[in-house]
Amino acid sequence: MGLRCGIAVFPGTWSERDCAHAVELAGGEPVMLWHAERDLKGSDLVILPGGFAHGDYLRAGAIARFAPLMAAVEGHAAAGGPVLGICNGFQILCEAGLLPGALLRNSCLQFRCQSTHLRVETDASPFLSGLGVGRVLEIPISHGEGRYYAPPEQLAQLEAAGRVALRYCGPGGELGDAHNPNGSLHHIAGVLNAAGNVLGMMPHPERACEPLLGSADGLPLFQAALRQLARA
Amino acid sequence: MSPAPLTPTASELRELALTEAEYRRALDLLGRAPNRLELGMLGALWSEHCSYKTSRPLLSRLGSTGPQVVVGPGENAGVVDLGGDLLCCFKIESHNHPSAIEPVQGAATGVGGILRDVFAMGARPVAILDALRFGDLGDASQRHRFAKVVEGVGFYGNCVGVPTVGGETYFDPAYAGNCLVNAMCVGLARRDQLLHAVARGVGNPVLLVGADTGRDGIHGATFASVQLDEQAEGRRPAVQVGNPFLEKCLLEACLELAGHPAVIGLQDCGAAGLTSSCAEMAQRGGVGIALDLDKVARRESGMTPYEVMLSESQERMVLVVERGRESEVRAVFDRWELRSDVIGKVIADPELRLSSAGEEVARLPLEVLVDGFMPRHPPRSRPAEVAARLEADPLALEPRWPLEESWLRLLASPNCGDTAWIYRQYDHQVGDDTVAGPGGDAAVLRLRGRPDGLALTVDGAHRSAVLDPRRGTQLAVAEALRNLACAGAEPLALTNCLNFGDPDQEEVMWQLDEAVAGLAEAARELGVPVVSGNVSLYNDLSGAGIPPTPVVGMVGRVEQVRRSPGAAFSRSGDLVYLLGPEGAELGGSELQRLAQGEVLGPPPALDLGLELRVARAVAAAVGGAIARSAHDSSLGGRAVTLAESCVAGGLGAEVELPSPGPGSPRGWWWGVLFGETSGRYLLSVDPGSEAELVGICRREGAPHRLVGTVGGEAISIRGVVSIPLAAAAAARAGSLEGPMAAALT
Amino acid sequence: MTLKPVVNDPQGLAVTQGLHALGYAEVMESRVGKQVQLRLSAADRGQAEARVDEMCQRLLCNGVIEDYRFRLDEEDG
Amino acid sequence: MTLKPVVNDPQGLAVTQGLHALGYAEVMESRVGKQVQLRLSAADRGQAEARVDEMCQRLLCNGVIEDYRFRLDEEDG
Ligand SMILES: Nc1ncnc2c1ncn2[C@@H]1O[C@H](COP(=O)(O)OP(=O)(O)O)[C@@H](O)[C@H]1O
Ligand SMILES: [Mg+2]
Repeated sequence: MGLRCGIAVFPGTWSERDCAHAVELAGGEPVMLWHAERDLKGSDLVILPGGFAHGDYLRAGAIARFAPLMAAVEGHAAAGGPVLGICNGFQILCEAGLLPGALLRNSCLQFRCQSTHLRVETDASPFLSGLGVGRVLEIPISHGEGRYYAPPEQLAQLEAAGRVALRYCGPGGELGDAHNPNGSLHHIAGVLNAAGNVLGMMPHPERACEPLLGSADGLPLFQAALRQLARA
Repeated sequence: MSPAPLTPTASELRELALTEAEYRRALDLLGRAPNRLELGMLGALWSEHCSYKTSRPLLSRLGSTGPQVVVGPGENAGVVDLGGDLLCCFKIESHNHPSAIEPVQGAATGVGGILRDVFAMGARPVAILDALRFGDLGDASQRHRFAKVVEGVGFYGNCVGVPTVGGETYFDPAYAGNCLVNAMCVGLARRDQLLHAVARGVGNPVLLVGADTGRDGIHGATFASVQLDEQAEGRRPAVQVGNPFLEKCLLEACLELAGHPAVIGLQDCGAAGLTSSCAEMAQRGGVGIALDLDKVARRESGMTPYEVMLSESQERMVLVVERGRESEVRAVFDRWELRSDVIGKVIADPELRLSSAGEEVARLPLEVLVDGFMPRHPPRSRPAEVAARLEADPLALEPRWPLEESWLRLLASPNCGDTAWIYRQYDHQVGDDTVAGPGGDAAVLRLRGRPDGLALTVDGAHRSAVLDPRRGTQLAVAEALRNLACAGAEPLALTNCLNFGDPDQEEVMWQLDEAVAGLAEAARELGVPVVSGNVSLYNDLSGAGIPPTPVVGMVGRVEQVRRSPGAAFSRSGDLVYLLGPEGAELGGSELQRLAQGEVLGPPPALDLGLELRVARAVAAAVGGAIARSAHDSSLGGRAVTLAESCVAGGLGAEVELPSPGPGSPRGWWWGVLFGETSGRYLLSVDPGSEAELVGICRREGAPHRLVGTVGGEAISIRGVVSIPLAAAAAARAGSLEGPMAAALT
Repeated sequence: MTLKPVVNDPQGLAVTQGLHALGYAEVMESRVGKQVQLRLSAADRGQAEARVDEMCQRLLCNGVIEDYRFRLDEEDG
Repeated sequence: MTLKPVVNDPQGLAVTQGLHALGYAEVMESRVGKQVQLRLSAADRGQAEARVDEMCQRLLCNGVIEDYRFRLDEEDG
């Protein structure tokens, strides 16, 4: 039996099944975690998937972060357990203070679902280890509020500490506004917590796990984390 | 019974959409005068919207049977068998009027409604498609409306987490006063999860779940002057604001209950709200329903029974549950933080019985309420003006633009160009099954754990329908078939949305009659049963009606799902084949409309037998991975099809087409390049696979001809005209982006 | 800009539920609207008022579902 | 609730552009924020103030990007 990957389900979450499929492809065992419970059901790794938890009505993730499950997720993260927040999951992690910054309305003021290229900026995270710094991944986005923002000092600290995990880029890894789909500061697509075990990213790696669907570049993120857990 | 019966005035009847004759019929059938509430309910259920009193007599002509059909028209959605215990459930619906009043919410609630139709059957929605019509994009208000409708469709689907995988969009000044917003939803269910909208078992409780009931959508069909005080109009919202989050929870809860032994029937609350949902469920089960209106949770205080029964508040469902097991069912809704209330029960007498404050406030036999409406047979006649249009001969005219300019103009027209501006605002991937999303001919979804998949498309053909509604409707069916063929799919069944003007105009009624005849004929000839649909009449808000606009949604099956280049040429040196009929014509084509400003000439030729043979050949060539690319020719004709395959693949091509014979008309080359004769495709093949392709075409009896080769930086018709690949790409890329960059948000 | 009182307000519903979940049982209703701050120059108050009112009607406010109110504050210069 | 002045506000920009396009050249800047109306019961004004302030900090407003202000109006009953 594979390692247990808990997948949080809030009312309004919609990529839990996609994440479960990705976890299976990576050799893990998906376990659904209900927002109203505090139990991680023995999860080795926790995924906060995409969707519109509680409708994202006030601010994306604002209400979800108070879910009983989030207390358990915080505990898991504090103990060094890997946590991956995808899209809405990233927004929730920011609202919960597990990751710095906030995600604002896309600068184009439209929802965007499209393929993007991401440059791996560090390998100091279970989800990125072995991927290779500088590697370019093709992974789609699907969000209306993904413009990463952090106050200037905090942003500088994040950069200095190497906690920017992924940046939007062109197919060759080049940076530029033309490749930034939402106006994120410093082209940031994903960030890490200080210890590197919590990764939040707006793009959807779970949608890029099979060549049949256009890209398999998201699968290595799941595989890397499972590999590291298996070694530990 | 109170309140007392009344004698309505003519204007009061008009507000209820009832005629004097219908009122007399109500008196007759009931043997008494109905009270206000009863009359309001009759007005709503006897309205065109609910009863199809004008279109139903026509729709019986449609063939809806086949070995694959599990549920045909008459339920919330049609259902076909995919084999191996899996069913596919789908339907299309219009939300034209609401979208004209408030485009974001109108479009959003249109998507919400069609999703409910599908999950009411116990099927998980897996795809949405939308068919849109607006006026010219040169007009700022049309740009605004278009932008807002797209935002609304995206908002609802994105939030609920159902991918919008396809659609079609067309701009024509004829829709300036009446935009069209049709949404189609496709769902999947295991056979044992299929639910029906039926009430059974006397004594079983009736539940209302989801949103609270507000004063939404109680418009014309009310006694504003009689029943409500003067501020009443201001208390009623003209627009319903949808709550996709609530819908998502409702969807999950209902699907958890699909197949649950305690659930007897499930129905969404659509037009005419509780009145139609309860009446139809009871009617299907041969029982009645008694409701205690005080049990209905309300969004506002002071609502009358009338308002409760006719409210069209979104995101509500009605359930009939086995007595004694309410708590099991309600526990599921509780878990999803959804309100559920027992509001009534099933009774033996086939009637709808309503009470409030301990008193009976209405009692109507279902045979009166549901079946008592008066079928209408308004007169129809073919307008003389049509004959004059048909007589025009666009091919004989001096062409307005040179070939090269015509070609580039078509590519730059928002009707032919790149639609990414639309679909990048739609999540078209959620669910992780989208193998081919929007932008190609048909969308393809895989079916988890199986080698096969679904191909989906939605198509309309109003230009030709203006000239000949029968042919136009058939052309829409043919185009849908071609799109499926390009994905390598065999059709399973179709759904349709008939968008027309005011049927009390003889011309419109004639159009409707002809369109249904054409649909029936095409569906029969092509062997594709019609399993669901919707009719939207009175699309004449601005006084001018729309062109007849039949829209066809088709679902097909792909035997072996694989990633394919689709329409895109993928390798230099591949051979380009043209399949289908030859010939030159321009009538009813996009170029003809652009050049002359109105649609004229004979509509594009269509031979249904040939159409089917060529489609089979294409499906076989694509399905067998013999064709490297396949793209059907529709809007803009062969030249646009060729340019699209080139631009999509980033490769040029050179093709040769037969030269005109002596005595060919002036516009002959225009007709060859831009004519929209049905049944044509461009395929590319590896030279090594040529023999196989030819073999398939011979076997299926499909006309085919090698016309050229992929490669180079130009798209050229040898010896006739050539455009640079880059120019074609730029024209196409800017067709929507250009005008929409100027849209106010 | 606020949604008209009769119009369904899913955002407001979510806020109410969210506050209840956090223990603020005293909240009976909430409605979520938009706020636009404009900086503009005008000859006088009356003109400013007329212009802003027009802007609200033409662009800022969706009259089908929203009501609006505005307030003018003066700035130097 | 308004976005902090240092935070980019593309929505405000779009409003400014939209107004300019309609001929309102006098508009120099606009910023778009949110407005929440709550109906709640409280023993007195002071208590209401304290509770609402807490709601803003805990849920309604995200301090990283937003500032807030509120006003209390009394109702009967
Ligand atoms: N053009 C049509 N072709 C086939 N069936 C139709 C057509 N129009 C309506 N129907 C069928 O009539 C029934 C009532 O349609 P409608 O009122 O649109 O459904 P709903 O109540 O779910 O909104 C449905 O079962 C629908 O499939
Ligand atoms: Mg096509």
